[in-house]
Amino acid sequence: METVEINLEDQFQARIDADISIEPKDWMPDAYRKTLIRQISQHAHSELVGMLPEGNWITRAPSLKRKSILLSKVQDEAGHGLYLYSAAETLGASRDQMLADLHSGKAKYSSIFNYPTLSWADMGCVGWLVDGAAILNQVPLCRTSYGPYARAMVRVCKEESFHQRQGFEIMQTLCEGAPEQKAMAQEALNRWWWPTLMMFGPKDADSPNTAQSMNWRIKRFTNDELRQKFVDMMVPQAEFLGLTVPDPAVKWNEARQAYDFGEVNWEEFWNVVKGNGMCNQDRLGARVKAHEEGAWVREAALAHAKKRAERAETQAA
Amino acid sequence: METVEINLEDQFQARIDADISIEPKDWMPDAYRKTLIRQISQHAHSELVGMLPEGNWITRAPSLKRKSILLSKVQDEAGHGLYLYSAAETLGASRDQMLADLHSGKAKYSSIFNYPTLSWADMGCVGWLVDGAAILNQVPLCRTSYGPYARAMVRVCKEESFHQRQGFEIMQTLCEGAPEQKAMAQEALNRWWWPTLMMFGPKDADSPNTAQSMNWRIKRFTNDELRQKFVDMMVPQAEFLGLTVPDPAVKWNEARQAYDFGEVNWEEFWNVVKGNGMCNQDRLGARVKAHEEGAWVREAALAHAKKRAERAETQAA
Amino acid sequence: RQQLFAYVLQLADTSLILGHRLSEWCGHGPILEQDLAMANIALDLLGETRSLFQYAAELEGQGRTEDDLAFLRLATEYRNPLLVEQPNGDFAATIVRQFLFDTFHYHCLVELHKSPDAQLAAIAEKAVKEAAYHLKWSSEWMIRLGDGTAESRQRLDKALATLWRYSGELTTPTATEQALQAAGIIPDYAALRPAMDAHVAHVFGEATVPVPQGVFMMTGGKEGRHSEHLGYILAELQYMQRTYPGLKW
Amino acid sequence: RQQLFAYVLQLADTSLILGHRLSEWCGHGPILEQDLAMANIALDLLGETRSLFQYAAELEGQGRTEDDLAFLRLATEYRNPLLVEQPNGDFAATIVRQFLFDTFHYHCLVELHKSPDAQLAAIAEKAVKEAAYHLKWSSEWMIRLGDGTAESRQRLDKALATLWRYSGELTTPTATEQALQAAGIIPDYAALRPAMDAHVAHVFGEATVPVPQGVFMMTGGKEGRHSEHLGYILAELQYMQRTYPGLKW
Repeated sequence: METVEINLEDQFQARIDADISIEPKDWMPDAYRKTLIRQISQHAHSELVGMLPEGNWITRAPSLKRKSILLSKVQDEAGHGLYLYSAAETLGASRDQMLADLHSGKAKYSSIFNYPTLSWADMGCVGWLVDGAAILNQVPLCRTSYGPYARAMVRVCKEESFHQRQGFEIMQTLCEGAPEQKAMAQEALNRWWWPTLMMFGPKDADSPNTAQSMNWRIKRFTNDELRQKFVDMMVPQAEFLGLTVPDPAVKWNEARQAYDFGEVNWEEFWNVVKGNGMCNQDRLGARVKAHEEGAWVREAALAHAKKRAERAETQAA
Repeated sequence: METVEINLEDQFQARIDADISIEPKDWMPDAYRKTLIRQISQHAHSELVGMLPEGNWITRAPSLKRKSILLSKVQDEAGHGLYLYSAAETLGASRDQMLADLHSGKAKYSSIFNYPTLSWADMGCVGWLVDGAAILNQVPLCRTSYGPYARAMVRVCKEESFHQRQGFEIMQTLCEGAPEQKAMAQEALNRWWWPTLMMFGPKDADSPNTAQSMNWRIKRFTNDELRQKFVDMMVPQAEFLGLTVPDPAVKWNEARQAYDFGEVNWEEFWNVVKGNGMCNQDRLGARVKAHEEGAWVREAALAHAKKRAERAETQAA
Repeated sequence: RQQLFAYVLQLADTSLILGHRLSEWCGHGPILEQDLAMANIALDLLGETRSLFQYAAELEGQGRTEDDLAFLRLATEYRNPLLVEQPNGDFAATIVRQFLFDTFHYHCLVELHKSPDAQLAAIAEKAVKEAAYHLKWSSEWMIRLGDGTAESRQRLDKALATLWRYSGELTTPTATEQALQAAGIIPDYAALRPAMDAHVAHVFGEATVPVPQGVFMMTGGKEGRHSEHLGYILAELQYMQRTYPGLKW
Repeated sequence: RQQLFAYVLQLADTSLILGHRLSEWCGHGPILEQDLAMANIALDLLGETRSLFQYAAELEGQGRTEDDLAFLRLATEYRNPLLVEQPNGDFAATIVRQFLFDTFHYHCLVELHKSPDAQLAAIAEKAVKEAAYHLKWSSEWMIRLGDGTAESRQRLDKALATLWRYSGELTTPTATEQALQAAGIIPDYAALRPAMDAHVAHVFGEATVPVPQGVFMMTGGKEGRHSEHLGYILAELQYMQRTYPGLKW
C-alpha cells in the first residue's frame, strides 16, 4: 500500500512539474485538495463580499454612464463568484458548506474589502489599485496546476483587467477635473495605497506556506515579488495622474531597477485579518443577513422544484 | 329603576346645560362615555400618527434652527398624545385597547395624515393649514363638557397655536425667498388646501351625530360652520403671502360677509377615510411595526419593574 | 412634441427609479444567482433609461443632458408611477413589484415598437427583448413563491395585498398619454389589457394564487404626486450631482 | 485657535450626528413615552450643536454660518467619533450607543465646564445638566434591558458585542485634543476614566451584565476616517442645502 501511495504522489508531482493540468477526476494529495479548496473558496468569498464596498456607491454614482459601468462591474463580480464556487465544487466542496464557513468566520475573504468606500473616488481606487493588485495575484493563476481553477481564472482576469482600466479612467477624469475632484482622488489614494500593498500577504519570511504552494504551482511568485511588481507598476501611474503616493520612502533605485518603498504597517494588517478592520463587522453582518433572510426563498425554490418533478413523474406514470 | 335612570339622565343634561363640567366619577350616559372615548382616542391617535408626516422631514430640514423647531413640534405632538390617552383612560378605556383598535383599523385617526409630505414647504402647510384647521376644531373643545378632556385641550390648543404661527412663518420665509422657494410654497398649498377643508368632516346634512354631540356640548359648532370660518380666515392669509388658493370659486360674498368657495371632492374624502389615501397603508404600517417591534421593550420594562418590586418586598420583610 | 417629451421623460423616470430600487439589492440578494439576475435587470433598465433621457433631452432641445434630466429635478417633477418607487421589502415584494411592472412594460413595448415615432420605436425594439426576459424571470418567481412553501405563499399574499393597488396606474392614461394615444404615437392601454390579463391569469393560475379583485387603485405618480419614498431615493440618487454641481465624471 | 476651532467642530459634529440618529426614531419608538424621551434628547443635542457651530464659526472668522458648517462639508471633513454614526438598530443598540456616549459626554462636560475658555465653559454649563438627565435615562434602560427578560438581555448582549468597540475612541485623544489638553483648555481624558469606569461598573452591575473586556477599539472618526454609514446620513442631512444652495429658510 505504502508503495502505491508514493507512486501516485510521484506521478502527481511529475504532472505538475511538466505543467500538465490536474483535472477533477485525477488523483491528488489530500493537502493539495484542501489547500485548493481553501484558496478557491476564499477567492469566491472575496468576490461575493467584494460586491459590498462597490455596491455601496451604485445608488449614488454621479452620472448615468458611471452608474451603468459600476453596476455592470459589480454584476461581473457576482459572476466571478459563481465560476469560482463551481470550480471549488469540482474538488468536492459544497457551496452550502463554503458559505457556512464564511459566515462562521472560519473561511476568510480578502481583507481589502474591510476598508470602507467613503467617496466616489474610492470607486476609482478600487478599480485601479485593488483590481490592479488582484490581477497581479491572479494572472499567474491562469497557469495554475488545477485545470478548472486555471480556466475560471482566465475569464476572471480578462474581466478584471477591463475593470482596472475603468478604475483608472475614473481617477483620470477626477484628476483632470475640478480641484475638488483632484483632491477627492488624492484623499482616496491616501486611504487605499497601503491597504492594497497588504493585499499581497505577509512578507515572505512570515509566509510559511508559500514554498509548498509554489511547488504545487498553485502559486507562482512570492508575496514580496508581487508587491514589488505592484509598486513598480503603480508609482509611475500615480505620477502620470499627478497624484502623490502616501509613502515618503518611495524612490527609484537605479541599482535594483525598481522602486524602494516603506514598510507596510503589519500591525494594521494583522488587526484587519483578525476582524478589527473598519468594516469586518458590517461586511460579514451583511452577508449573514442576506443569507438568513434569503433562506425562505431558497426553500421555496426547492419545494417548488420538487412539486414540479413529482407532478412530471405522476404524469409520466 | 326606570325613574332613577331618567332622573340621572336629566340631572346630567341639566349640568351640561349649565356648563358645569362632568368629571370622571360623575354619572354619565353610556352613549356619552362611548362617544367621548371614541372622540378622545381618535384625537390621541391623530397626534400619534401625526408625528409621521412631519417626522419625515426632521432629518432633511434645511437649517439647524428649522430642524430644532420641527423636532420640538413633533415632540409636542407626542406629548399631546399622552395627555389625550390619559384623558380617555379616565373614562375607563385602556391604552392597550385603544392602540389595538388603532392597529386593527377599528379606530380612526385624522385622515389628513394620510397625505404625504413631499417637500419642505409641506412643513409650512401642515403648521399653517392643518394646525389651523385643528385649532378651529379644538378651541371649542376647551369648553367641552367633559372636564379632563377640556383641560387637556387647553394645553393642546396653546401649543397648537404656537405651531400654527411657526408654520405660517415657514410659508412666509419661502414666499419672501427665491422664486423656487415661492414655487415650492404654492405647490404645497395646491396639494394641502382641499384636504384641510375636508378636516371639518362631511357636510352637516351628511353628519347625523352632530346634533347629539352639540346637545352634549362635546361639539359646539357644525362642520360647515367651522369650514366657513376656516376659509374666511385662510383666504386673506394666503393673499398676504402672495399665494393663490387652488379654488377658482373662492370669492368674497358681500351679502354673507363671508367667502364663497367650491365644493369639496367628497369622493376623495370618503376614499381616504376608507383607507385608500396615498399613505394610509404606510402610516398604519409604521405604527403597527413600531408597536410590534417594541413589544420586547415593554415586556422588559415590566419584567424589570416586577423584579424590583419583589426585591423591595423581600427587603422590607 | 412637448407631450412626447413629457411621455419619454415619464418612461425614463420609471426605469430609472425601478433600476435604482433593484440595484439596492446588489450584494444582499437571497441567492447569488438572483443577485446576478437583479443586477442584470437593473442594468437593462438603466440602459433603457439612458436612451430615453438622451431622446428626451433631444426633444426638449434646451441643451440639457441625460444627467441633468436624471439628477437635477425636484421630486414633484419626476413622473414615474407609484409602483416603482415602493420599497424593496422582502424578496416577495420585489418580485410582485417587478412582475406587475414587467407585465405592463413588455406588452407596452411590443406595441410601442410599432410607433410611428422612429426613435421611440427603436428604443422599444431593443428594450422589448430584455423585457421579455425580465417578465419570464419575474413570472417564474411568482410561480415558485406562490406554489412553494407555506411561508413563501404567505409572503407573496402579503406583497400582493400591499402592491396590487399600484398596478392600475400603469394602464391609466394621463392627459398626456391620452393625447399621444389619440395621435397614434403610443399604444392604447385598454387594448393591451386582454394580453396582460391573460398573462396574469396564467401566472397566478400556475402559482395557485387568486388574482386580486376589486382593489382600489392608487394613482398620482405619473402626474408628480408621489409617496414619501421618492424623496429618500432622490437624496441618494442626486447626492453627487447636487454636491458638486456642473462637474464631469 | 485653529486647534480650538477643530475641537469645537468635532464636538458639534458629534452632537449633530447623534441627534440625527435619535431623530430617526421619531414616531417609531417602542413606547410613546420613550419616543418623547428620545426626541427630547435629540433636541438637547441639537441645541448644543447649534451653540457649538456658532462658536466654531466665530473662532474660524471666515464668515461661515452654523448652517454652512453643519450642512456644507464633505464626509471626510466631519469629525464625529464612529460610535455616534452607527445605525439605530433595535432599541437595545440605541440604548447602548447612547449610554456609552452619555457616560463620556456627561463626565467630559463636568470638567469642560471649568475650562479657561469662557465660551466653551458656558456651553458646557448648559449642556451638562441635560447630559446628566440623558445619562440617567440611558443608564436606567441599560439596567431594565439587562435585568429584564431573556430576550432583552440577549439583545443587549448583542448590542454590546457590536458597539462596545466604538467606546474607546471617545477617550482616545487626537493630536488636536492632546494639544488642547496640554494647554489645559480641555480635560485630560485619562483623568475622566475612574469616574466613567465607576459609573459603567455600577450600571452593568445593576444590569447583571459583565463589563466587556479586552475588546479591540476602533478609531478614526475624530480624524475623518468614517464608516460607510456616514455617507447616507449626509445624503439626507444635506439634501436641502445642496439642492438649494445659498437660500434662507
